[in-house]
Amino acid sequence: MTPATLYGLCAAALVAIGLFGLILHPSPLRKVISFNLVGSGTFLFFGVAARRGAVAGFLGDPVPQAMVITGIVVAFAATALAVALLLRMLESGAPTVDGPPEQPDDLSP
Amino acid sequence: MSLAVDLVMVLLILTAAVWTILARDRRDAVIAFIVLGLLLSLVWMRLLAVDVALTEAAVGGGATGLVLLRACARLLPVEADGALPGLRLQVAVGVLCAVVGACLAAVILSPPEPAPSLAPAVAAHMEDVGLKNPVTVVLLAYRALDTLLEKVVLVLGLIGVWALAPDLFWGGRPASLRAAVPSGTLTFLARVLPPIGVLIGIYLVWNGADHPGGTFQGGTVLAAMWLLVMMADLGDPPETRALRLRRLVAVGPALFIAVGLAGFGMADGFLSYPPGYAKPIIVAVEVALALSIAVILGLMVAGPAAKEPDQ
Amino acid sequence: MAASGRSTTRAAVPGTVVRFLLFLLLWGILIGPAPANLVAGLPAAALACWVSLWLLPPFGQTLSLSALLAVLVRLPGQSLIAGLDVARRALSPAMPLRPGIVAYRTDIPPGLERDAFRALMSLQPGTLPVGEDADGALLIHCLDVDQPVTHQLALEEARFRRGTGKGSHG
Amino acid sequence: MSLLLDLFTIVAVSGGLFFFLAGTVGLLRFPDTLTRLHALTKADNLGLGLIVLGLLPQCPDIVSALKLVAIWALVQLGGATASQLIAEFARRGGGER
Repeated sequence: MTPATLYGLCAAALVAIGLFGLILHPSPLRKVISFNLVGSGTFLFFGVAARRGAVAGFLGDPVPQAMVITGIVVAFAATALAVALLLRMLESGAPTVDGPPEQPDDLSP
Repeated sequence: MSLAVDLVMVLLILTAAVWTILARDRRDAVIAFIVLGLLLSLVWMRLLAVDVALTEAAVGGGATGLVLLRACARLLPVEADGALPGLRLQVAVGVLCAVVGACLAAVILSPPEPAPSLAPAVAAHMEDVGLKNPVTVVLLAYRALDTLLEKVVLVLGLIGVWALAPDLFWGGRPASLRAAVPSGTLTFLARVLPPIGVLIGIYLVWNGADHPGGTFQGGTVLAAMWLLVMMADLGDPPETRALRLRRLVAVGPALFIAVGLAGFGMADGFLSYPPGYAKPIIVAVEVALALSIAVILGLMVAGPAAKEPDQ
Repeated sequence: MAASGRSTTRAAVPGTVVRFLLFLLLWGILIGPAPANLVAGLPAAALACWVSLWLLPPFGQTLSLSALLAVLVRLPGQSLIAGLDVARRALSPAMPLRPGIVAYRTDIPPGLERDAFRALMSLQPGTLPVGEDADGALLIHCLDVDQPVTHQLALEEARFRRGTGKGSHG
Repeated sequence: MSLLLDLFTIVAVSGGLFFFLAGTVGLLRFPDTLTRLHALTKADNLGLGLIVLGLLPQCPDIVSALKLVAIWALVQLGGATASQLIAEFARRGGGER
């Protein structure tokens, strides 16, 4: 077995673990974290494909590598948006298992 | 022997992942996720993808972890938020997820032969552009449209975050990032480190043309320095309505689009570079993009406006 | 921390140049000596210098470079002693630990100078600053409170203050 | 000469690994957060220092050697401040949950 194959199996396990948390966790924040796990597993898949595509003197196929870089940044943007949405939802009193947020000290003018 | 190292890495990663899901306390889950991000960046080194390793460490573990930790601090401590529903449901979902995982594993174990690769196409492109880092060539020349759209996604994401501010606060400052209790140690770090970080951020951008590094990695380092200064209370988050700030957000994508449109007149079409001038144009676009990424990432961590704008 | 305004500006000009050159040196270390890289290196060092001047305005006191260097040169040796000390305690079956917090009264005024001293102390053998009490004394966590910690710290403080120019300055 | 340098590298890097091991043992054995912080910062700082020292003769040129030293210095700064931040947090009872 090559290291790339081993990490491919690890990627499959990461996706499965993340999916488990995404479906079962009642708390929205934990769902966001689980979703990021699924994302990490998917990126690792691309990494394995890139490593296998090492031809023409390259250490890896640069196209999937560039896509993963793009993907990591987009995943960050999605996470930041989701967290902001979640905090706003709790501030406006939506009932969730996370309970109401603490009022930030500097909210009042 | 070398496979043993990989095996240990995989076991550590899976432990961190399981802990992320099973931890009772949400802060423990976030910390496990940050650890996972750092381990994954080591894996990217093992897969010889240094550019991705840098991005994973800076954005995947670092910036994402910071956003999640801030969210934890803003939520009331709840004892058992890791409580999963009943055992029967857990088993059912567990089986479902195991099946999905097994299918993916089967794909990994029966790969297509020969392995598909676009590397030769990129190699052909590299000579036209004159850059030595293939990943940068893909990001800014071979598949530049993807990168441009991703910048647009970043700007839209920031607008989305800002749009979540209550109407009263629109255009005001985000909630302060300062630590709950002021710490001389943090202030010391925030006074000494940022100049060095700025230099390293610029180095990553400049070096990215020919070596691992680039706009994302450098921009994230710059954003981290800005956030450190704000956390140590040496500077407030800026008003989100400030025109200068909004120009910084837009300068990278705008220059990228302008260069792309100029390609119609001066080269073969959208986002193609005139022969001979590709490298200086790409470096200019990269500098502008790094600046915009730094500002966007910092503002995304800071969150929507939480104060009324000054009169 | 800053003395009178006039002496600050007079000391600031060479200080700024020194900082700029240090950042340029760091740039050279990062990217190598190729002159083509100076195109980015000069503005980068200038920007870093500007950030540094903003966050860390020049102090109105003269630093004694030789004395500061003496403090820095001692760091690797102290790192060795500190590491050996921890390794001995961690690996010995009896695990000889007498942990506790010692209050240490320092003459270094609060601010950057004290923070720098605290950072330095955290690299010393057996000591870890954990905060300050209400009177402004430093709280130091020690692995072994039987060691003459306070005496040791007083020696370090004297060395440190020679570097920051307070020894002669008053 | 090069054999001597290689030997130096092997000895120094092995020493560095030993201190990383000792720091980890301390992390697992020491009784509370503050003592564990001692184990981590002191032993790992020395471990990294020895590894950097051992790798210096293997550098192809002076610039890469200086780069290694710069990395060591940055980690010292990071370790010195991060350990204090965690210590302050732990002393305020943040560690007990």
